[in-house]
Amino acid sequence: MRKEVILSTQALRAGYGGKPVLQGLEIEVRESEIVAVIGRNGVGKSTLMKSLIGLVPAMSGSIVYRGEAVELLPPHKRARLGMGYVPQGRDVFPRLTVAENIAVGAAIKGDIPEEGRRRIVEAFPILAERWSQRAGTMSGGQQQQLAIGRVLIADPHLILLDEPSEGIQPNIVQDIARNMVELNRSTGVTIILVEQNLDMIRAMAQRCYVMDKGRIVASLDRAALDDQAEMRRHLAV
Amino acid sequence: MDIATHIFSALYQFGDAFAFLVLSACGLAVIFGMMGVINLAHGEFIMCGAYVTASTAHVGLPLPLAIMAGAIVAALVGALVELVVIRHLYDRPLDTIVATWGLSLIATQGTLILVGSSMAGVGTPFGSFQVGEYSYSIYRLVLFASALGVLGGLYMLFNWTRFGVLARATIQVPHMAAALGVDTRLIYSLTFACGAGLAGLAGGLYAPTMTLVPTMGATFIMEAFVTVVIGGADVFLGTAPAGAVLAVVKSVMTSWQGQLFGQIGLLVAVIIVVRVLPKGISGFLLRERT
Amino acid sequence: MALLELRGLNKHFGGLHVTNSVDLVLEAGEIHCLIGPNGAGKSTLFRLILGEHHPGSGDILFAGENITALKPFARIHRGLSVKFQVPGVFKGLSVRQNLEIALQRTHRSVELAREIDRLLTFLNLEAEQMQTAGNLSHGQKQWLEIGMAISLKPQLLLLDEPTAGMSPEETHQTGEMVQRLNADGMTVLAIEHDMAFVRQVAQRVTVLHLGQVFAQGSIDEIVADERVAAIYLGQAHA
Amino acid sequence: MNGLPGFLRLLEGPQTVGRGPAFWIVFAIVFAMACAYPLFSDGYTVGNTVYFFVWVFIALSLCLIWGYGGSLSFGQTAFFGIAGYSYGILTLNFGSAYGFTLVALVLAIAIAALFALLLGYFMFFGRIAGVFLGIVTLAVTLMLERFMAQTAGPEWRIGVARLNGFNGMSAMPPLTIPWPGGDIVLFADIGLYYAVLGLLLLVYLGLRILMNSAFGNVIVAIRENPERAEMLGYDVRKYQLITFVIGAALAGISGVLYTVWGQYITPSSMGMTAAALPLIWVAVGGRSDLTSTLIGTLVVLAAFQALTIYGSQYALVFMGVLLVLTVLIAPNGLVLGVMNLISRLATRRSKGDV
Amino acid sequence: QTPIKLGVLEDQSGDFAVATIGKVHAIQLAAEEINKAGGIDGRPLELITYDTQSDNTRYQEFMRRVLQRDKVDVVFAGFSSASREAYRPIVDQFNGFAFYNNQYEGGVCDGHMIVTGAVPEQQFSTLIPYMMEKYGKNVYTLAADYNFGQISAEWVRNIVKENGGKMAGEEFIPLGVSQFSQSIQNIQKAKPDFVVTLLVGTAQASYYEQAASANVSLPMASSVNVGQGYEHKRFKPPSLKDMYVTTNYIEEIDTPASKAFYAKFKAKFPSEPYVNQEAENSYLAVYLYKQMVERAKSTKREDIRKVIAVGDVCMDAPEGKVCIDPKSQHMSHTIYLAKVGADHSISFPKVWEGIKPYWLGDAGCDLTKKDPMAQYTPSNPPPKP
Ligand SMILES: Nc1ncnc2c1ncn2[C@@H]1O[C@H](COP(=O)(O)OP(=O)(O)OP(=O)(O)O)[C@@H](O)[C@H]1O
Ligand SMILES: Nc1ncnc2c1ncn2[C@@H]1O[C@H](COP(=O)(O)OP(=O)(O)OP(=O)(O)O)[C@@H](O)[C@H]1O
Ligand SMILES: NC(N)=O
Ligand SMILES: [Mg+2]
Ligand SMILES: [Mg+2]
Repeated sequence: MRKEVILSTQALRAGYGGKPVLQGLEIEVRESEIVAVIGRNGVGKSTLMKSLIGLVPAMSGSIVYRGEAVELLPPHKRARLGMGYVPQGRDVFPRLTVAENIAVGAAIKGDIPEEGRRRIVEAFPILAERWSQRAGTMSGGQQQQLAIGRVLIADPHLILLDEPSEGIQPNIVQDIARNMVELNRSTGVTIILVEQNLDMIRAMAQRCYVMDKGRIVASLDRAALDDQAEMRRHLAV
Repeated sequence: MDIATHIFSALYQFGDAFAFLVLSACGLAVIFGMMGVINLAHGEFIMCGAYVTASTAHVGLPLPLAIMAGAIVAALVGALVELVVIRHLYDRPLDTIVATWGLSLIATQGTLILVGSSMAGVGTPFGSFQVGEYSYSIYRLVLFASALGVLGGLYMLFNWTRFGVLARATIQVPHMAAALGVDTRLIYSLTFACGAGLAGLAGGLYAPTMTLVPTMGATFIMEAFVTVVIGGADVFLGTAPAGAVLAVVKSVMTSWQGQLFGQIGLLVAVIIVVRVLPKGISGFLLRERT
Repeated sequence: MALLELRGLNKHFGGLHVTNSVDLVLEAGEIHCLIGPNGAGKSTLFRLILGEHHPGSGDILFAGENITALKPFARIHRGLSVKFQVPGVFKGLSVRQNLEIALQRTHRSVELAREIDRLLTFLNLEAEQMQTAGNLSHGQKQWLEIGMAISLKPQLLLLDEPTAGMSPEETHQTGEMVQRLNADGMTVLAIEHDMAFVRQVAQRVTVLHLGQVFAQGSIDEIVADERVAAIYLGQAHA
Repeated sequence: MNGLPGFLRLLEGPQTVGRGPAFWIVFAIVFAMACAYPLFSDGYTVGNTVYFFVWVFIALSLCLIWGYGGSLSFGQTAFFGIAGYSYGILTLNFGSAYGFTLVALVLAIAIAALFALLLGYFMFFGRIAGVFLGIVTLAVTLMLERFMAQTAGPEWRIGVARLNGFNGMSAMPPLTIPWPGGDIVLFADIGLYYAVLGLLLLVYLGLRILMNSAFGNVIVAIRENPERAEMLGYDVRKYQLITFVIGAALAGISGVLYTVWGQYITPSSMGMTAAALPLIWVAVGGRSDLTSTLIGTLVVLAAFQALTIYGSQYALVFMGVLLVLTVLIAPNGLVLGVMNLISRLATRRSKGDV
Repeated sequence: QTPIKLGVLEDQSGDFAVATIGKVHAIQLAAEEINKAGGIDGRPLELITYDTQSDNTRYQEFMRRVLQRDKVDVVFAGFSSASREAYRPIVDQFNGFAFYNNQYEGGVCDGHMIVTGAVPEQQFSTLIPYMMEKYGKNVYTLAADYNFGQISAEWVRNIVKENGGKMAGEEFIPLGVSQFSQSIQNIQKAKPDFVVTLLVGTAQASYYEQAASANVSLPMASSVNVGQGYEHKRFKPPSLKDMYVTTNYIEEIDTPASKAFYAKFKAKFPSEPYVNQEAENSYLAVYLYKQMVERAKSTKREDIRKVIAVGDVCMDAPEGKVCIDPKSQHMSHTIYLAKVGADHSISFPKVWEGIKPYWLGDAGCDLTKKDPMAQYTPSNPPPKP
């Protein structure tokens, strides 16, 4: 049974200062999928993620999320529709404590739900340990864990993960991958994952888009993901 | 003269200076500390509050309500200013210096043209009381109490409420706050309106005790800036101790050598504190806390 | 001969003991990798070496000289250079200008332009040379930052997660670059979480844990160490 | 490559807008016009133009410190005032014979620079930066104003020069150039005009060269990321301090010229309004470019004066509206915005032609 | 007929506007009357007005403009002493002719200037002895901390001493200060018989309200307040109760000439909040100028000064008869002692007629002989010849 399409883009063009980075990009993601996006540095992967959440406005084309065109909505409205975004480079609120960072993540829910809190600190024990440390003074990897936890607290329907493994110690990368897959199984959350870490992609993704120069140039299935040589070839382009 | 009279008079002067510093600074501190905007029209929001208070009092509104009216109108004007001007400048906070300077010119001279060169005062309520051989204005105690109230309220608002956390998040990394579902525009509006409203409240509270002229805001400006500098970036931690330190300096210096020394004492305090604690008192406190 | 020697370095933040009597000796000419869990104190150790933080106690010796009290810029003059974990490029300036600023202290204007061109090619940023550095993609910023660090031709190059955000291919290229620099006589100390990179370049590995040196040895020894697997590597590498 | 062309090449560079023959042709024409213009104008207009020119130096100083260096300084007016008062004190005491006014000019600027050295050492070596630097310098400036304003009493005198409190010092001699056939006195008309114009040209070109040199690179690098700059081996605080001192000297030039122009200096030249105005000029023109700052300052001064003359009581309202609109419409500054537009149009044109 | 050009540089905005907008209106009123009646010697009077925005720099800009560009015959300029000192060198340099129509601390000995405002010997040598006699010899001075306040305070100090009193205290308040709790306490501590308030600017006027609310009910004496900033109209009674002011004019003066002037003024400017001392000084100055030009048959300063030197330039102003003193080019005035009642009504317990601005002349300033273009003070008098 094919699940419903949860997110799709049509001829999406988006970029900075009038210059499009995404050049008519098209993707389609179905309910409960974990889809990876790969590509060399600077091809526009992060730009894609930003335009999906609304931080980079679409110049033309459309983004349809759960049957609704959202390309004109501001980011906070998209978040309220159930999109969650973990940016590349963490972007934690440096002068807020860990607890407050998570509270902002829970903004659309009101208070931090106890159940969610438990789930997060189970996945990332360091967060509980540093519950009232200011986020800006945490180590790089700790901040990355916070950034992920901060999004999970809102029980998003769709998670946009931009290089979540960056700067995280290997065993926690494995944990994160395992946690996300488990979350996907138990709640059916959909995940779009931009990654360079092939182990992580293999551990998580069900299929994969390859990007180059603002376009999707290939779409790989699960089998191709397991083919080391094929993957390396795509990333080297 | 007995010692109790001395102590009371010192405390009274301290409280009086503290109230003026804190009430002058709060609105500025919220807007500067929270939004990174240097609001050179701060004095004009104070003037707005004072004018609204005086004119509503003239038409018969009881003074406490008139003061509230002053604060509310200033907040509304603040929200409008945010919508029309400030909103477009968040990514370049230093330009707000120019914009708010422009607004201050418009407000001062616009008021002069529309309302005239001065406005009749409303008179200070409550009368006076006597301690030892000195008599004091009761209303000044009200000002002191208001300053404490405002500080407490602010601290609770920004540290204990959801709005406070969201506001601080928005100011630090706006795009990320938006991506997490925070309506950042609303937050900005509310924060700016809050700062403007506090300025209006200061104006309203001081309206009965002061000359009401379009340029009256200028007399609050220096105290406001000095308090904010000494307080440092975290306004909720900083403003109260800054107000206290400066009030001690100001009241001691003034009673010792007169007003000029009171003023110079403030400025010297700035230099010293900034030299010793470059991040202000709140920076110092926060460093100790981690 | 030891190029860098850390003796009993201690650093606290409030009650948190971030480095705890760290002793570390770096031989001239080696590529040394520093690994360890998030928050182990690796980046902090770099900041101590560079003088951005001051140790509560302990000494830092570079080429035999005690540099513990030197200002950061003076340490750079002695022959240190760094690529930070979070790229600190000059965001408002063009890529080219970024490199110019890095190079101009040590190069005459005549060679300057040629040297910049060489670096741009090397970093694969020729097409972006007039771009504002703040507008680069994350990976491109990493490259630029690395370029600025190596352009100083330091005796000791400190790299804090140089390959974060790079594809395996690029990570490999970075590894080759490090090896080439090393072959030219540069000593390298790199923090990395990417084991492929560590395996590629490291001649010696130190594991930092809870602010202390936890293990030291060749990459094979480290990977074989079960204690390291438990705290850091996990099953995949064990 | 030999020395001089290499040096002149620095007149252009990434740090300054305006490049290529087109720019320099326009520049030469404008300068020629500026030279010829007093011949076709009356004494008032010339004197008034000198008055505008006088302020350009302090604007350029702020452009240097704030626009290029990234340190917001409300303190330029303090250096302005110090230099102005120093000139007054020196010349009132030692007169204007034997070209002493020129010596006093240099000394006054040096005194301002020295003060900046002290203050700057204090601030930069205390690691004060950004907006806080702005507020600290503002505090220092206001303190100087308050102090000078209360020196009304007869006990406040240096030599024969009374400081004279809020009313200010006056009656200091104008600049005088010793000349065989009798000294040339530069009153605020043609004489002073050419002197100031020449100085302006020198300072403008000098700053262009400075900003496009290695030094300028470091200054903007520090603005962008001081930590990175330090890690490239630059002693950040030293560079900041040098910039601050150069800026103070420039502000000092304005201060002396202002004093010379009106034979008057007052504490309110260090007040809140006086401290904010240079910021306004620089921001309106475009703070990150020398040429924009120069043009912007002249434009804003002329516009404000015209408004005051013709706008009667509405002048301040218009000024306010103008400032707000400028900031909203031209984010990089009015002049810089226009110049960028022109250069964009020009490149598009030339591309279209081929 | 070519018009006679009169430049007007007054603050129509900024901190001093409260007290000075009326000056501009008074000049307009006088000019209109004169023009209706045929002008000066048949020539119409043309006003060239600039708003100096309470900013000394603007005075410099515009003084040059009126003298060089507009080539006015005479300028009426300035409220604060600081603004006067800002423009005076320019007037001197361009050999201009300026009227300073404002009460001030005295001492300007400058042939390019005519001063129509009152000076300390007129305001203090009347006021202080009266107060000492009525209330006692222990005096406290609260003065604005600049030349005006300092020099005025010096006058008060000298006069108190001459009359056998003593200073209970003296405090100088920086301009712009608006909070007075500590000063109020200092005054209570010093227990003076009355307080001399020489407070300038709108911020400092807050003193009265604050003192009243702390129940300081000491009598007050002033040369500036009420007469300039009409504080008794702006503040709620009884904060200015028992304030005594010596002034040469305020709108409450109950003489036919004053009432006629006030009526004319209100007819032309119905919304004028108050017709103050400086408005009257400005008004009479226009007529005075007319008289001098007509007598000199010239608008040249040298010719007019010859007329002044004769020593009989006098006129009937709204306040009464005024004359120019040839030595100092200052005015003699009728000085009214205004007393503010509990309900802020004004009464006039005493009037002194024809008080001369004698000090400068006695001290050695004689503009008919020598023009030093300087300002002197009691502690810095003219050099003895
Ligand atoms: N704020 C910006 N303004 C202008 N151009 C930008 C901006 N951010 C990115 N770019 C440009 O857009 C292109 C795509 O950038 P993007 O960050 O999407 O790349 P990416 O695929 O995520 O790369 P990486 O793997 O390095 O993170 C790059 O060429 C970059 O220079
Ligand atoms: N200024 C500070 N104040 C308080 N704690 C700090 C500060 N800086 C760092 N820390 C703490 O010190 C510890 C070490 O941080 P450091 O950045 O050195 O870790 P790291 O080993 O580089 O980790 P990562 O691999 O995640 O980058 C962390 O727990 C961090 O939270
Ligand atoms: N002349 C005055 N009041 O300054
Ligand atoms: Mg990216
Ligand atoms: Mg790290």
